Amino acid sequence: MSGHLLEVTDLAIRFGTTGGGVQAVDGISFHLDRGETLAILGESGSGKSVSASAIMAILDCPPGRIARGSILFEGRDLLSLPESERRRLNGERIAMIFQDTLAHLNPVYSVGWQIAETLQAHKGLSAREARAEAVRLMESVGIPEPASRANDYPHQFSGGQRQRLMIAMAMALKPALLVADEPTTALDVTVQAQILDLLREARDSTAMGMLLITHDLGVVADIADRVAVMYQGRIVETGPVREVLGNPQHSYTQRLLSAVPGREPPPARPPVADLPVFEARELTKHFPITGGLFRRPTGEAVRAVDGVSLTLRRGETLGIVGESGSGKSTLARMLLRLEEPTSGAILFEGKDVSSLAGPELLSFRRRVQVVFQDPFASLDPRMRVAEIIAEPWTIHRDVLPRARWNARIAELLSLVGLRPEHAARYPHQFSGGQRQRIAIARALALEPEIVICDEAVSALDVSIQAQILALLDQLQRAMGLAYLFIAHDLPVVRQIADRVAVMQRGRIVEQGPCEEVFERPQHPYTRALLAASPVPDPDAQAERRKARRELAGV
Amino acid sequence: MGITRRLLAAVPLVLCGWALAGAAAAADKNVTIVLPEEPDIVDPCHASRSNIGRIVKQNVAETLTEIDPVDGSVTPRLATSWEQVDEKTWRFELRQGVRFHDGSDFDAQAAVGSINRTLSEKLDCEIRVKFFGPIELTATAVGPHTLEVQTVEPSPIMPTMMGTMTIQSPKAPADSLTREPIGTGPYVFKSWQPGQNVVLERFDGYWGEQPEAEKATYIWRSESAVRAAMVATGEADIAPSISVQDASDPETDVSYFDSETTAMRIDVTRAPLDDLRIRKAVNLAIDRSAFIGTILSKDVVPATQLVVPGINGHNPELVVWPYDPEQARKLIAEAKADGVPVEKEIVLIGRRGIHAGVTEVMEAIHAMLQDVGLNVKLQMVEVAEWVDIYTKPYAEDRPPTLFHTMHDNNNGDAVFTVFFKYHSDGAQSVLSDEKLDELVEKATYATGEERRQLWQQAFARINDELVADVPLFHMVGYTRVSPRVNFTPSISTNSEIQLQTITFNE
Amino acid sequence: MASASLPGAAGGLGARRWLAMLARDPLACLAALFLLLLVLAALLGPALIPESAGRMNLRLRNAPPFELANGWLYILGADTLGRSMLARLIEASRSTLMVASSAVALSFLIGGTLGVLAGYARGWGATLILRMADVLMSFPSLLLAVVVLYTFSPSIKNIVLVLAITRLPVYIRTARAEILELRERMFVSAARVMGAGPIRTALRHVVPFVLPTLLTLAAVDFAYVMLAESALSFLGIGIQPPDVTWGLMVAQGRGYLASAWWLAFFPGLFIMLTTLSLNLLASWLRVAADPQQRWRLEPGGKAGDAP
Amino acid sequence: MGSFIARRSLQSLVALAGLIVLVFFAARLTGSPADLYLPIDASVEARQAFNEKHGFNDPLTEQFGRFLVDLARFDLGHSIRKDRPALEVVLEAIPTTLALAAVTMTLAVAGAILVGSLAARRPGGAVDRLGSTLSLAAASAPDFWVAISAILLFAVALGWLPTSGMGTFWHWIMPVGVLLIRPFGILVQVVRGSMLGALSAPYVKTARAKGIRERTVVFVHALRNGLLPVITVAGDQAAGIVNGAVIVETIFGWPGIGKLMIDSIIQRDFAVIQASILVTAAIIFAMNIVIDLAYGLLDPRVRHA
Repeated sequence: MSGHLLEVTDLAIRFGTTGGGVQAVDGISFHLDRGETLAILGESGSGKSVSASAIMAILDCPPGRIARGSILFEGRDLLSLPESERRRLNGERIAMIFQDTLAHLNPVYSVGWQIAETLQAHKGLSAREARAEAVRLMESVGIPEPASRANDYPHQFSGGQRQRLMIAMAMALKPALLVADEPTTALDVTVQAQILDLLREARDSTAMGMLLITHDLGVVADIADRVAVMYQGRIVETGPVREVLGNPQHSYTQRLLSAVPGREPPPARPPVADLPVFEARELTKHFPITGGLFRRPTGEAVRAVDGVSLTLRRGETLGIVGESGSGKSTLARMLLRLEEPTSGAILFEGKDVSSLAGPELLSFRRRVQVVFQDPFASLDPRMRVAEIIAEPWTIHRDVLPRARWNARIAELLSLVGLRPEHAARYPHQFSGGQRQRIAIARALALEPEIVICDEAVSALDVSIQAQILALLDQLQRAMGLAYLFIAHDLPVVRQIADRVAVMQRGRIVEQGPCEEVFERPQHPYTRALLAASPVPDPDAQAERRKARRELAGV
Repeated sequence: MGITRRLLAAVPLVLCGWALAGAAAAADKNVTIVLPEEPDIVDPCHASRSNIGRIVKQNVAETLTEIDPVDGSVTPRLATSWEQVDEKTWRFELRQGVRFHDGSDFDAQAAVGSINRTLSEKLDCEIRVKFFGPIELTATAVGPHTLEVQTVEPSPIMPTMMGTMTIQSPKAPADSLTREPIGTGPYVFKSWQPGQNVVLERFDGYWGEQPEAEKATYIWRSESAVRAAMVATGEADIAPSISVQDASDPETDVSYFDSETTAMRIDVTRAPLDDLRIRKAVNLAIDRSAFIGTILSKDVVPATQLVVPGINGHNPELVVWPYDPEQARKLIAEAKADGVPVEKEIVLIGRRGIHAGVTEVMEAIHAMLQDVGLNVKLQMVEVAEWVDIYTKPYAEDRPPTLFHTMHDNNNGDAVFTVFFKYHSDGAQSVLSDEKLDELVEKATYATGEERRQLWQQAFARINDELVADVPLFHMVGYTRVSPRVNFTPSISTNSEIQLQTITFNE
Repeated sequence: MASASLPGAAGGLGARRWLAMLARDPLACLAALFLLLLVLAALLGPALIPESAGRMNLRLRNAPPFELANGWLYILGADTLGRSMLARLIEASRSTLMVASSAVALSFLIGGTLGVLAGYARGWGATLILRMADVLMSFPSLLLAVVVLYTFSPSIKNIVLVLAITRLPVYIRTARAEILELRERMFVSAARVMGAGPIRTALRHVVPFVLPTLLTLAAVDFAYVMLAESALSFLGIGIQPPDVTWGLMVAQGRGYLASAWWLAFFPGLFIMLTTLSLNLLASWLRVAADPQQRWRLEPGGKAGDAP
Repeated sequence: MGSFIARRSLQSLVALAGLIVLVFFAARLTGSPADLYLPIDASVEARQAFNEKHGFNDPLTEQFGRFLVDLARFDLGHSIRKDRPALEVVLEAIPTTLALAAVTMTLAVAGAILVGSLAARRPGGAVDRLGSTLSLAAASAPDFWVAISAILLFAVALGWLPTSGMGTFWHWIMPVGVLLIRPFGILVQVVRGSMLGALSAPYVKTARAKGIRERTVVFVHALRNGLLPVITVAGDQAAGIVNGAVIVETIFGWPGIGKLMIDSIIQRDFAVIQASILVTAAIIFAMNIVIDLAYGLLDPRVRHA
């Protein structure tokens, strides 16, 4: 058995059944050896996930269809094998882990059962043996109390634990090839680092080949040996990680690298006057746990936000960083008065927000706007862009006379980098970055003083992210906006914020000027966060990994 | 406990089907009768209800006298003879050597007890309410087998009335209805599984001739097509009251006059129906012959009055209204000229399901009346509403109404019809005609030929002079009888099915 | 990406695009055609059919179908009074469609509104509406029919009322369930941040999303209501003559199934074809309205749909 | 879980109370039972006496009070028509209907799952087209029409089955068959729809990537997820049968609750109307609670929420 573990040659995949289909993957070739990690790097829509599906024979067909090419695995062409044969390879010789673990684990079966199923299906183990093995696997991926937790269901685990379970399931039969489709996306940085460590260990202990699909340059730098950069269905550049990231040849790779936040030192920020506009004092939000016959509160509560005080000044950007569940979104919703605080006060220009009513509330609504994380969900899909942007004016009738609406819509669209003719279209006709621009245009329609950005760029590809950040910065300079910028991504915050507050379990653990917090973090949590955040440089990343281990060891 | 047992019984355990399907075809002497509806109760004191009478009357509980279905004459049953002692007193000689199913003797005492129970206020026995309502009656045993019946008012037709009075064992509960009736009839009430069936078995100690059928099973299906199908497939032997459409097999389907007569009551108190010419026009507008052999059976007979020819008092002189739309239009025009509000909307009320094809009949009548220029609105109502409109007290604000009814008198005498329908005190009467009232009162207490003539005069007055009705048809019923049994339905088949008349062909 | 300039995506071409999608599902296409013809017949039929065809003519009583001897009007035979079946069917189609569509419209409007309210209002208001739906759900429609017919007059209007009330709970529950989910959507929050009040948010951002679900439900319900109306007729508490519906025709014709099958067969067939058409169209609509399924009805896929 | 059942039972009781008030007064809007109990020739006095004796002349509120007092003693009144305790009459009819509903729904659900899943496996395929269209067509026919035609065909013309009645296995075929058609047709659509969704869910990809056999993927991984909407609709359909198998019961002569209800409504036998509605509603409410519990059983997310 000479040659590579996996060799893909001239693979092309089309979508659409009849007539004009779309070439999702357009003749890609790559190979992977045992014990090696190949990263396929690309942004959304580049065709990287589709390629992985083709290897696993789990492409949705129709509408997807493999037009040509071959996939040689251990010398055999997978595409010419019968369906049953490929099913036998799946799970036993080739395994796969996915991004959205909550959706990819069957919600109605216990995790122990799901791991054991693989063992039973391929090795014919008895239910009892398979379960014992499943528990052992769970232990090996670091799930505490595996014997009892094997009976739990996917939704009862955290995102990181679910990915561990996924890995346990994939590694059950020690496959020769592991396909990992964005395995750490949507995980917190600290968890991401742990998962990458786990994958590295698994690879090294079984000498399997790993095909890593990702959009994250930091992840590539951390774990991959070689990288293939995909763009619009083609591989535009391939080579060892150090070479490609250190000296990118293709213009797309270059663009990608330059878009990564935090590579350049943050631009100088304009000075901010000490004029507080928004103030939170000892803000607390508890969600009571109810129970019993009449759903009475049991006295216990989830403390989502627990005594947070902060101040936002005119023209300033305050960054709030924290991992999922730290309470940062609840905080945003309270500041927007979408949620009533349990205790504490929010002052807007010195007035208690919760006491606002009638015209005062309307005025507050006009001056404080929001950009949400998910540009797919925050725009009403049934409204045209013009209607979306004009909706604030139909509510606040005195802002702009109707006659000027069209002109102003065109202006706003140009301002956020879209074209005026886009006004007649619907949101689904735009890409994610474009939609976020529309959301920003809508937020700006009322000429607000404060914009709360709740993970406003988290769902976007890096190159788009960089554009939006630049746009926000430019608008702030032009219009004197104040931003409350909520994110889990530290480099992004560093790039845009004047001051930063770090949240953990509902509390602010550290707060201060950006420079100071990032360069001289005081709180151990801040330090852990910073250490876990990967950088797109394999050598620097190796250093950080070492530092992180030491930090954990202390 | 009962529930689980029935649940288990309901679950299909047996795969050896056909058992019941083919059962009736076996060469035994059992007979299965499929009726349109299940009885709610089986106490013979309610035997005048069709669904009860068809099971228990004369089979389980007999009456003192019987009405001959052919000529309406009174024949002996449990009484062997009778005589009128005076205007208000009748004496019945009872049959001797008769025993109830429970072994007790049938004698004058037992008859008195049973009569008193039926007439008791404690029970709402239909026989009392329907036939003896206003009559104050005392029954006494004047000898071991001699019964005397005394009334406050003269009672010329007491023997006829006794044809309705079922006699039950003295052991029947005095103040509640029985679910296990005990009589003297040729069949013993064996069992009643509500919803499923009633079973009667031959009574070995019967005083009369032993009937052929050993066991009778009654079941019920509300759809006529299903009843007919059950006889066709051998699942049942006799299916009374199937619709004319289902009576498709001349070999098995027998038609018979069932004493039902359809008519429309004209509300003579409301304009324009208070005008005689309009009432005549309504009668002339209807082409009765068009219905015969089309929507209705070819055997129905156009009626001239509410009772059939076999009933004492039927007037054979009356003639069927001719179909003369021209004359009808003329009469209406005359009335209009005299200021009668002929344009006023007349409501034509029919009752759903009163007989097969009633909707078509009503639609056709509606069309015929409109054809002569009357403004008629058809309204089909449900039984409770129909009864409400039919009986007193009437609503003050009622519109002029043509009210479709079906009347059943198989009790031998016109009194069971005329008083209720036409006397000013009758529960369903809209008339208050002094001359008619007088005739009715006189007839009620008259006897013999005089009685007959008085009733005939009354019918003449009602139909020719007052034109209070639109008589339609004497209806026929169809009974499907399996070839393995002989059974001849008669005018009384709507109220009783005498099992002893059934014979077998093999 | 290129998706912003996809042809046929602009709103103005919507109708043509829907028609094209319809054309790609031959069954749904037939269904739509049948319904269109039906509505036309119901609207224009009375003008085209001579009055005599609807009149009683005992000479032609129970004339069998598919014989042209009596003229084309009697192609489907004649009923027990010798009226043309074709004319009767067309006359009945008016009231049948009227009864079904008004009952559905009524339960749709009232049930939908109550459901939206129950989804929005928290506390006892919502509970009250939901418990009311429970009560209605277990209240037998037969009793309701008898109550209404007895207390009021047995008119088409009241039958509509009965049928509408029985179907209310379905709409209440469906609408509420949808609202509960929609209420948490991001663009609803966004509207609140803009200062939109609850009514505006509901009308502008929530109701448009509930509508398609409710409309699909209504299409299926239309069938249900027709069948329910015919069941009421079977039991004798439905539409009363001289009004006529298909359901009533089947109920009346059932006595003749052995002797004159066409009396019950044709109205039954029409009920069946209408419900079938509506169901086919509804299931087509479910696919056509779902962006994830829509490609099945389109020539070629869309770039945006690729994972 | 215990508190869940308790809370749902409490809500059901509230709804039952509302229902009973509604039924009590609605029934009395439909006229007097005297008109129907007594013969048509009964005099006005006889009617009066009857109403007096059975308390129908008392003010409605007084009648209602009496009813409540009796209800508190679990006495659902006396059937005037049948001269028996109303509850006894109802409990006698319930098993027939429940057995009919149970058999019908079991077959309908099982059949629909099979046909619907196969249809969803290949949307637009032969099974899909034929299965969905035929089931829909069958479900669109008025059931009494189907029932009578079936009797004429299978019992009279072919002689394969008994016309009606209960007893043997063969007696069940036509009633169950007729009753089954509509739930089956509807459920096939629901199963198909929800299985389409389930089969395109990410966890099905995972299962395939694990190398699980396709049959297991469909009937183990996807089905259990796709079953939630199915049991909701199946529950509604079952409730429909418990409440309204009138037509099948009437035509085939099965003494069930539907027939009892319609008869008592037409005869204005108030006590039986009330008792039958109360008992069926209680059964339906209980069934709804069981369905909610079944959700939890099928889907642990519901269990823990």
